[in-house]
Amino acid sequence: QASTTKINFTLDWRFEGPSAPFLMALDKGYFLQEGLEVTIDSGNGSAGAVTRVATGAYDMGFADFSALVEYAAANPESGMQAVYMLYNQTPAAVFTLKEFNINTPADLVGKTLAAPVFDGGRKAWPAFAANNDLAVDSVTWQSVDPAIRETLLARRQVDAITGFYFTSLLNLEARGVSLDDIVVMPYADYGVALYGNAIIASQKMLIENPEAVAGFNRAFNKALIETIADPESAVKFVSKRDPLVKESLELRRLTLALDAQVITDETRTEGLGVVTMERLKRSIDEAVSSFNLSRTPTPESLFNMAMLPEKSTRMMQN
Amino acid sequence: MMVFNRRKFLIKHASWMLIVFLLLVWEMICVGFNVPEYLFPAPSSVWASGVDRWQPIMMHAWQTFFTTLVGFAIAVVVGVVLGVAVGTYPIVYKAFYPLLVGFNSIPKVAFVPVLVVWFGIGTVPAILTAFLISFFPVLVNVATGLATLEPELEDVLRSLGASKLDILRKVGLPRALPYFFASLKVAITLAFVGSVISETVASNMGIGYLMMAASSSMDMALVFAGLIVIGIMGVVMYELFAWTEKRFTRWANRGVNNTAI
Amino acid sequence: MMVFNRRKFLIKHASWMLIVFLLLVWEMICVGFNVPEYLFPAPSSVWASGVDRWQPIMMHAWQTFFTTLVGFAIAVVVGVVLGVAVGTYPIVYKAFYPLLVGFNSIPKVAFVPVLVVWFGIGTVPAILTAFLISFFPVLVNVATGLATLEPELEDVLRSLGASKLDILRKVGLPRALPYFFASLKVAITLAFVGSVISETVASNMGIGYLMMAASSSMDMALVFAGLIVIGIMGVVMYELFAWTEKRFTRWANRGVNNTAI
Amino acid sequence: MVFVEFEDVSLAYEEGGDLAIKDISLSVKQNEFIAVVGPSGCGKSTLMKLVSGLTEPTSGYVYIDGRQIGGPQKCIGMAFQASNLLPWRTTLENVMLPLEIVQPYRSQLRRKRQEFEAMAMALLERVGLKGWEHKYPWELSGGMQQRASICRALIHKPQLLMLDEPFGALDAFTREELWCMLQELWQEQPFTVILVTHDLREAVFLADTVYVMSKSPGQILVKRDIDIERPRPLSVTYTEPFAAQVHVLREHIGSIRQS
Amino acid sequence: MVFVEFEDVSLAYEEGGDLAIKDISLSVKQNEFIAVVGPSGCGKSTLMKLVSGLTEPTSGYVYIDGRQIGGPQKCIGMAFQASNLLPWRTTLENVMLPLEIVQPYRSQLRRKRQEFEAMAMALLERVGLKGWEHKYPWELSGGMQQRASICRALIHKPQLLMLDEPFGALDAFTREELWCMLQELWQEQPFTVILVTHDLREAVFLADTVYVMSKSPGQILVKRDIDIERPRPLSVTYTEPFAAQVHVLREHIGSIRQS
Ligand SMILES: Nc1ncnc2c1ncn2[C@@H]1O[C@H](COP(=O)(O)OP(=O)(O)OP(=O)(O)O)[C@@H](O)[C@H]1O
Ligand SMILES: Nc1ncnc2c1ncn2[C@@H]1O[C@H](COP(=O)(O)OP(=O)(O)OP(=O)(O)O)[C@@H](O)[C@H]1O
Ligand SMILES: [Mg+2]
Ligand SMILES: [Mg+2]
Repeated sequence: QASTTKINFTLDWRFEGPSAPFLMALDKGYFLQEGLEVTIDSGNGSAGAVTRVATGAYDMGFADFSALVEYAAANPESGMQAVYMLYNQTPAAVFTLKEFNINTPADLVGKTLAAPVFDGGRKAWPAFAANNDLAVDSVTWQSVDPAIRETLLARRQVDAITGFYFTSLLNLEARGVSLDDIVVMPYADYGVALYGNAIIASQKMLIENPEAVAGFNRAFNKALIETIADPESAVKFVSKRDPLVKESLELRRLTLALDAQVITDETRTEGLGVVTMERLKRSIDEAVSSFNLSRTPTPESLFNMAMLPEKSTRMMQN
Repeated sequence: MMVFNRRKFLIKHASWMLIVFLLLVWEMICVGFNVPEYLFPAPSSVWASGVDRWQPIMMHAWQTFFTTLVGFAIAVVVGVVLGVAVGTYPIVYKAFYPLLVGFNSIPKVAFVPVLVVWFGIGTVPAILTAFLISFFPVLVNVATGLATLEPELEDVLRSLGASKLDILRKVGLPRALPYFFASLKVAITLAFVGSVISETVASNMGIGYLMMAASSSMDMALVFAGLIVIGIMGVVMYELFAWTEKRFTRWANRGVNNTAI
Repeated sequence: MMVFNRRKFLIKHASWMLIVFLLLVWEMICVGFNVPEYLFPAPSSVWASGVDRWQPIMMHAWQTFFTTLVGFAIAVVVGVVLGVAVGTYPIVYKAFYPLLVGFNSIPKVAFVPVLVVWFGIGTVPAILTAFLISFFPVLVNVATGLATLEPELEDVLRSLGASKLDILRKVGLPRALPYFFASLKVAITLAFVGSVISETVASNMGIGYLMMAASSSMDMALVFAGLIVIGIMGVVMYELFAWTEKRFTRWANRGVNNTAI
Repeated sequence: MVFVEFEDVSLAYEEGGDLAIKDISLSVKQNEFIAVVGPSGCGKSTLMKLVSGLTEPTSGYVYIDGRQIGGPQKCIGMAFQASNLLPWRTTLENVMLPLEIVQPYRSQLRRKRQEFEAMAMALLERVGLKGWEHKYPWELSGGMQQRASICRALIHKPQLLMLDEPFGALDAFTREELWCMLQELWQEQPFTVILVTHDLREAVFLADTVYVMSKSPGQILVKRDIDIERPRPLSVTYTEPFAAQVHVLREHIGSIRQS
Repeated sequence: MVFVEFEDVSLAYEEGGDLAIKDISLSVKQNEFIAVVGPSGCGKSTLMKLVSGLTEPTSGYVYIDGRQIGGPQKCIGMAFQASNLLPWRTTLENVMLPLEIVQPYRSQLRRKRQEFEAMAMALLERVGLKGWEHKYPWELSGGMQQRASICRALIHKPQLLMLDEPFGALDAFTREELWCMLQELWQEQPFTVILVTHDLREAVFLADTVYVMSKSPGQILVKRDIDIERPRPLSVTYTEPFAAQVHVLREHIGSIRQS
């Protein structure tokens, strides 16, 4: 190989099941085959990942698309773009317990919900409320660290929580709540159009070395297809990178994420990683109104279709 | 005479001038290097944001100030009592000191979830965190102050047949006062850190909450305004201690130029 | 004679016995009140988890230990230098002290993202955080130690025509040693806290990362094992200081029962 | 009526180290005024510490008022060789210190603070410190500190007064004035006094009995009764018998140095 | 050849407060040995601090070797009234302190440490502290501390030696021995000495000139030349002219007290 391009990549969170395709692509040398020398670091939330890429500390990253929207609204000239939409739907969801008799969004009125202020679900609550004819201020929010919201629900100290589907479900389970007792209202199932996490790339990268970004996507896409085909072996790359993780748990997390966020009707027909401009626009509009943003970025400025691999390579074998 | 006065003037106003100078440098760096606002906002935009959100900032600041003071007060009492025990009884020293050091090497933020589960979200965990984080410096300094007491001074009281408690009250504690005041300066800053951290983890109130909320909407200017309000509260408390210290430890600071302390 | 020896024995082993006792109480509370493991695991399960993950824990612990020591070393140097400046020059005292107190009231974790942008995630931000959080106690205590220097001792050197630097080296610093050692005990614990906190925010390594990873895989026993490893490292460092202190400040501790310090 | 009794007392500061004093036996009667003289470093201050219970003998026994000493005593006033004033207290507060500790003053302090303060002021005036009551110790000259420390030893009218070179930093005239003051106090209301001094005239003028100690390790070499009748006016110091007593003591100490 | 000169020097410790010393003018010739006597608290120690540049006069000027003093001096050895030994150094290390500060010793210290240590040991032996070199100051008796502090003042052979009641805590014999030692050193290799003392015999025995100070605020009342020829053996203290000198000084001080 003539020369390799260095890419610093930051995840949105720690090494967990859903990071399997990234780590697999790294470990199996898919990135190298594209002439990329990639380093992958764990992250500290989507907002942090966006900031890291925006400041140039990282070239590319994995972050909630809504965080990108919010960032772009405040910094129109940043030129950062999403290049591969991994989570076709937002993983945000409302969790509550059967015993509370909350079965529809309408039942949430007057209840207390716990979530960190930066939680995707909490921030997108206005969209959820609008889609379900609730007043935005019809619930009371309790601000807590991610680490304790499930504890509070498990100990019945709050009525409901919002959180990422695959994280909170597993956390609740680990706190001794059986799956049968949990009521989940995924935002996506209740009319929210928001996209989930995407691979983002800095303006510098996109202008100076678009080929590297495309190569990254190709390598990642290849790994993702393999991950969907065989999650059990994919998750091994996570435990290899971080011996601390519990493989069985991460496998469940991965399959939950794949089943709910990655494999959707849209990706089955359009292929992985892609967005539809119409829904993207709705997604952005929802984000803008939920987050109370002053500008509405155009869909084209935020998602770069040109970096996606061939559609045929992005189709899942059934 | 002229020179003398100018020096005095300098010393008196050094603090303000330095702050203004630093703010200018900060502003210049931000503007000059085009540092993006979401990373490190310039003082001007922090100021604008602070003025803009004056009311909520004050409310949150008041909450933080209150929790910090309560936690700090508990920390001072507990720190002095434990410090006296450690500095006086060898067995307590040997038994507890290593444990306390170990305990204090642990980030207190790890205990916040447990505190929240026991005491609910809000003020109590913040108070307890402020306490847990700030009692240790007081303890260490009081214990050291007592342990380094000159035996000659102790003998003065012992020769009068004074009880251990009397010795503590009449020589031990007065002698340890400079140590104590030094520790207060450290402890109050830690108490602020403790309550803010606890608020970021679980609270709907306080500067910690404000900062989390602001940073979740990427309003870094507001985050920094919060930080600066904390800093100002720290300075206010410090000035209070400095004033008290000046009154109570004049004997220990007699060597220093009057203007110094 | 028998009684005397028993007392000595007690003092010598008090530390261990207390630890064992506390562990027993903790275990009993956990078992007795049926405290759920995800909230507060019992020592037995912490131990099991620690033994189970011995290797990764050691690796991460080593990383944290290293970053902490580097940060702490920088903090000691900077703390002593600034402490000397603050304790010696009234103008520095007036100008910088309030600012430093204000700065230290701010949770250092707020700066980690900025550090990450400049230095990437990993070791450097952790070292810097450990440094930022732990230099202040050193500074305050050294400054206080110098400011409370007895003018009589200073006069001994001044009468020899010694320079300011000589006075500092020959009386100022030796006299401030007890203060300095007291501050080391506080600073090392803070340095551990600093590096762990930075690791939880931005690192793929270290006990802080381990704790975050463990808590996101809901392995609270491992989180606590991490905490305990930190505590143990804190105690080890403390023992080191205690030993050094014993050698260097015997003169100051001459009043205390030999067994004490 | 023996008040203080030493029975074969030895003391080594370090376990197994050199003895500071060795096999000292002496007894002081109630209200007796004794003086201890001896070369520098012979163990006089150590002897004082033993009487006041600040240190324990390595071997032998010390009795006060018939009871063996097991720690600091309550009936003692002591002026240390270094004046040891507490630097955070003014001179007056330093002198008042024993009243805050020792019964019965302690429990009366609240009610009678005015009265006690007047007492302390009067005492300070007597030693020539009027006007310095509210100064801190480090604002006093060496001799002034010493005088303040004497006041602190006297204020609570102790049964046993111990003075360790109390007049060393004073000029001859102030010193003689204080001799007379001490003698007056002692005669008004007798108490037991142990005085350590290097000034043989001081010892002879004030004491009933003078003990001469040997070089380190300190032992009692000579016990000499001073039979000059009381009250002794200052003029007695110029008389022949007085000079003779001083001379004898001087000879004794001189011979110690030769050996 | 005037070495130290005071020109109308006054000093108040507090701005606008009482004067500690007032309008003092005196001059000390090179290699002169002067003694200052006066009642306790009259400002003798203050005078010493002014000479050594530790405090600045409120008004007036102090010159050393023709230059006005603007801070601590480099050619001075000083024994303080309280011995002020550094508690973290052993006796030997305390005595060596000036060699670590003062040139030319300072730059030779590395090479000649052995030699300098031997020098310090020899000096300590001369004042009777052989065997105590490695003890800490708080393990010494009061008189031993004082002797160590004298050694510290002498070790670097200063041009100007200042002694503030250096022999106050010593017994008569040790004291006289040290008088002789000091006189010998001074005659071997002359230097200027300012001695503060309460012992008039000491002043007359050692000094060329004795200054008598008044009560606070201290002024120079009397300057008296002692014309006893040198070297003065100890036996001179029993001679008539010596006693006469002492007597005259005593009269002077006595009359101060009356006033
Ligand atoms: N704290 C101590 N630790 C060790 N040794 C000590 C201590 N105090 C005194 N000594 C030693 O004990 C001996 C007697 O000391 P002491 O102070 O009783 O002498 P002294 O008769 O009072 O002398 P001086 O007249 O000089 O005051 C000395 O050799 C001294 O070095
Ligand atoms: N640091 C100080 N602050 C304020 N006043 C002081 C200070 N030092 C000395 N004085 C005052 O100055 C005067 C002279 O004190 P100085 O120590 O010079 O007396 P002295 O002649 O040495 O007495 P002594 O023979 O008792 O040692 C005294 O009245 C004393 O109270
Ligand atoms: Mg003595
Ligand atoms: Mg004096």
